[in-house]
Amino acid sequence: MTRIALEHLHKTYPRQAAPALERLSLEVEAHTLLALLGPSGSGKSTILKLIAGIEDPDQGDICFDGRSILSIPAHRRGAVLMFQKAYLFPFLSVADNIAFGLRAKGVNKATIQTEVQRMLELVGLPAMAHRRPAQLSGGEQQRIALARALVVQPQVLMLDEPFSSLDPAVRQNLQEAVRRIQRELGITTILVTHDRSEALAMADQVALIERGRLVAHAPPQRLYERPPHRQAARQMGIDTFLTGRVTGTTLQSQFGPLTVKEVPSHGGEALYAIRPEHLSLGYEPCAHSLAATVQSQIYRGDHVEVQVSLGETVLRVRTNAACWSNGSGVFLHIPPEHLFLLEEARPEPSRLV
Amino acid sequence: MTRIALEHLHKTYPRQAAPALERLSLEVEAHTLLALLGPSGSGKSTILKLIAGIEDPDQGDICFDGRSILSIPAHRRGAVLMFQKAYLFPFLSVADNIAFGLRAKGVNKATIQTEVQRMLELVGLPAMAHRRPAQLSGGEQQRIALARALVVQPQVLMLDEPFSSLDPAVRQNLQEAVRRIQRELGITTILVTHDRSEALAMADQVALIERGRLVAHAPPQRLYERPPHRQAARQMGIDTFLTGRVTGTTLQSQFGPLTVKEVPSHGGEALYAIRPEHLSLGYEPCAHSLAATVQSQIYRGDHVEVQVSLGETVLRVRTNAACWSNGSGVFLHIPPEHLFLLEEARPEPSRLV
Amino acid sequence: MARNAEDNLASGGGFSPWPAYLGYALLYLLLLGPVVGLVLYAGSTRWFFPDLLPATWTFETFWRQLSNARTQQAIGTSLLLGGVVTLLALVIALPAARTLGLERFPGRSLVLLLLFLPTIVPPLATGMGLNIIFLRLGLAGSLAGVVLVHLIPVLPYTIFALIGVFVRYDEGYEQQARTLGAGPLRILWQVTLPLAGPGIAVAALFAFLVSWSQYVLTLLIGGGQVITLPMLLFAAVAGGNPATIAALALIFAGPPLVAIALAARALTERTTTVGQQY
Amino acid sequence: MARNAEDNLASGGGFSPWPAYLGYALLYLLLLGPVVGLVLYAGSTRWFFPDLLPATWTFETFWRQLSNARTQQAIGTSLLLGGVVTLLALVIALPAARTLGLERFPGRSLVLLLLFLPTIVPPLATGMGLNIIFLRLGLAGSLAGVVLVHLIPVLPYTIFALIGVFVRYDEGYEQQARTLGAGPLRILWQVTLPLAGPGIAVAALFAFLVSWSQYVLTLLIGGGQVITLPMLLFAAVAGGNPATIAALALIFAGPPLVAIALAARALTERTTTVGQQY
Repeated sequence: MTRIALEHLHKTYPRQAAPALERLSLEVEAHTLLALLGPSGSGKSTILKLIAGIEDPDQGDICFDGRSILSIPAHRRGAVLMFQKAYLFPFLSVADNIAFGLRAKGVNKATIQTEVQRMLELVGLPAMAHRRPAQLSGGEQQRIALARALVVQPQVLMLDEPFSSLDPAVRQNLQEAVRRIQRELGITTILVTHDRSEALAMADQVALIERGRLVAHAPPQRLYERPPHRQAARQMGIDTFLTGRVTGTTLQSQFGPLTVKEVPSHGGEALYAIRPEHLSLGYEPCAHSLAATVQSQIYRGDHVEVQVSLGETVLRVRTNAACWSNGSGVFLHIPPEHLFLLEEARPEPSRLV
Repeated sequence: MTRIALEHLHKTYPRQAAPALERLSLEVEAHTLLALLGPSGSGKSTILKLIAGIEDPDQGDICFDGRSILSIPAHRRGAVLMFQKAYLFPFLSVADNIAFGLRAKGVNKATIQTEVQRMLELVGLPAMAHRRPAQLSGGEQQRIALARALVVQPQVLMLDEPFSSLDPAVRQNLQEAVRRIQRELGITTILVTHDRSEALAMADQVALIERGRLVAHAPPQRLYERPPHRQAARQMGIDTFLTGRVTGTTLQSQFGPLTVKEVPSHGGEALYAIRPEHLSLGYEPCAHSLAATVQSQIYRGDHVEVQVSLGETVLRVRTNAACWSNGSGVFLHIPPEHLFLLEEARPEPSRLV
Repeated sequence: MARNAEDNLASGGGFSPWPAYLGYALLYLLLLGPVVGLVLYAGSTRWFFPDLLPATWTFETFWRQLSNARTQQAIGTSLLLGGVVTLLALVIALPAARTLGLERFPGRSLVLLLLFLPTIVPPLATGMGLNIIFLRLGLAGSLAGVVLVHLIPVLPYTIFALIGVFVRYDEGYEQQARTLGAGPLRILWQVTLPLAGPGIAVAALFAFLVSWSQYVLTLLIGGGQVITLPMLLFAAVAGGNPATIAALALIFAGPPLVAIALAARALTERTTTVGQQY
Repeated sequence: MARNAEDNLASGGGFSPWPAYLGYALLYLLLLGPVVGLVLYAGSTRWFFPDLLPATWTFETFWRQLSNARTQQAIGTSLLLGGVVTLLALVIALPAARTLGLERFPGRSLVLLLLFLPTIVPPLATGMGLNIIFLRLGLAGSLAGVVLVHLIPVLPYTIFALIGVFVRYDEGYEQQARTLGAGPLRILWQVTLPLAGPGIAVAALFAFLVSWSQYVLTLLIGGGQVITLPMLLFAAVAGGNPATIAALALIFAGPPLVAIALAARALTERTTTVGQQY
């Protein structure tokens, strides 16, 4: 349907020192789902508000299929925003809530009725038409809000943490429903979330946002397996970084010499990272191991997270069993094939003049 | 410090049909951390309110170290409850907030000052004494609330989902802080949560609560690896259940014959379960496999969740790679050594007369 | 037992509501007792001490008053006045209350308090001054002039009642309606007004009640040309016939009771939980 | 450009606040204009048409009024009356408002509306009836009687202001204080009252203002024994000396202004965000 392009968007809220968005450019391909992932306050929601027209950017442009939409008022953009709160109108029945957008468009009554019923079936609540919003559970309310958003056949669907207030089981259920419906209808969709697993599970593309800037933008699997730089790696749950000069295939890391497979193309300091599930612990040293001390162990069901210290640094290792005693000396195995190179920390983009 | 015993607690709120708690009995050993895990509305918070004295039970008794506390007013029980909301008094400074409980006890000024500073250091915010609560972040507010609860040296500490409104990174950080401090001080602690991974990571014992009743009570690892019955297994993330008669080591399951290792002691229907990470998929059949169809795949970073259908039933399988095409026929391998026996669904406890 | 008393205290944060209820009940008795007396008086033809109730009953005085052309005209004027004042007050108060309720700006509390200044300047002083100005503007003695002067005591209470709604108002509903394709007018009629419904009902009730029982300002600005029910009542009080006073008081109490009933209905039939503080 | 206009409309949910501000400013002008006139009048010894301001100035009339023993006594009575009524109103209103604000029970809206019944029963009717009762109780002509009768118009507004606080009040703070070891009285003084502070300030302001400007009920129940400032003012108006009227009006306006300033300070110095709707 619609390809979205954000061009150098800049936005500072009144009475705020730091800009909410800083010259942010980003594209969303038609029919795909983009997840905006980042900590709270990073500017993710501002992006949605600018696209929806609830806020106006200070600078920059927003284009749908190459045409700027900034001069179109919010209610004619065909960009529907669904919030964390369902915002069902409490004085309307479920059916009238869903019909709200169609009535605004002036669709005739018969069409409205069939469309509303079709949407109720799509979101799996066919018998709820005459209920009041207050009679629904949180998950049902979000489903009705989704139906209300979809029934107007929006060009662009935006979801602002729509699942974060729900119980884990309900949340997963609704994530799957949204993903299925989005694929079926092919609506270009942007999902804002601070939950990494939600972003990975639902998105075709993930954009990492930090302090109003785009940090990385890639398909979920690529981003998770090969985050391009330290910031992205941290957001993907990595906290083991190794730096040093590489001679041949030996990295002179801060903890000692280690064998690597990937070799940097240039000389100088290189930055490596490794995922916690690729580290392992043993009582015997091996070819690629460092001496460490077990600090604590956290049982997490399908794995045990062991925190080990190397000098001052504490690292997390994901293991299968909690068979280590706290304070004991162990060897941390760092398999060379899982150590991957990161770009050097990018220079900060210069502030907007 | 204090051993807690809940004895046949029964509580129905006014204007509510269903009881919030139904003859619930539970013990918490001194110095340990018990997690109450269950969906929202299951009665977890009611248990804390009864212990704290904010609500009174309709029937039953609560004992600290064998002595009933029901006749002691809330503010003299030495049982401090920390809520999801920090409830820092907005008109007091951080130091005065922490000192609140000590002032109520009539502790002298000099002691208060040193104790407050010690607590600020314990929760890792030594320089915040003169701030106002509104100037703190959500995570900092929860830390101060924790300091305020700990400074009175409570017999019992109760935490009612204190992390659920925080960002994932802050949440993990605070979970670790609470666990460390609880172990250091040895305070008997009850943690209410609806997050399985939080309960497993933090607790010495986990109690599953559903609809006001105790469903299971065991150490985290035992509960996760060998949930005793279907309800508990579901709460531990299992959705693959197999039922049928066992002849020799062959289970005549609803999907076909399967080999099992554990054999029920009695004849009749047996109920088996298997964790999603113990199932696997292949294009070729093997000794312990069933024909299935791939429905969808969800990328979750460290694993891929594949949904496969066997007839009408949809099962989740945890695999390492998303190399299956939707709709294709595959074989679901069910290793006999991971199929474990569940107790038959327990008969419902009879309603209170 | 000691503990239960302590508990009850604490669950009310240190208050027990019963003394308050008793106090209020007493006040009501003091207040309504005389009114009941008046009603009985209005309906009695013979009522001698020490009978508890009048010996014979009649509604004659009441019906005579009600069929009196002068009374009917005063009722009409009072109703028209109350209706117009209520409508105007809502139109002025809604945007002001919205701004004061939703936005936090420096000096906001001061603005809120200054809203109440009109209620404290003695109406006689105001009224006299206004009378001169209104005479020049040709508003004195006209219904329009009386409407304007009624707005002075009415507006503060109207705005105050509506601020209560907008302080808890969530603009998200309007933003949601906008992205669903609703234009500004549709949002006003189909989102904002329904959401603010209960608060508007209370504000309208206030406006009507304050205007309905206004006497001094009506007299000063109306200059004897605009005759409302309270003026007839005052005249009757000066006349001193208790049966007439009672009959007029009864008529006077009717429309406020209807207004209260209507507002109560508007409050209870709404299933909205948004901005519902009343 | 059309779009910007539309946007402004929509961001205000269809309202633009400016007409309201203009309307309010006009009202203020109408209201304060005469007051300013009176002040000028009070201070002038010679003021002839067409001079814009008086030719010579004096505060003699004002000082004379203020040093008058009768005026001083009236000021004292009015202040005492206002203070006692305010205190009593708060003590009665706090528990009632807490219950009405925190709890949802059937018929709650009706109770809220009935609270306002006292404001609509014509004060003359009430006053006369009360007068008879109070005479029997020995309260007529006493300050105690006047205090009681002032509570009738004062309480509804006080309760209403406080309900606004308790509707948004979170009992969790009190529960938290309890589990931290605070007893009921400590909770009342160190949690509930500080949290409700801004609302209490506004409610106290209302109570004082309504009591301060009460005339009819004071006259009826006080029976000429309790002389308040509004009564002197009415007498002066009847007397017709503009300079005296103006001087008394100025004195009359002083304490309310101080009360407003105090309330504004109480509102702005609090850093609490709980239950803060004013």
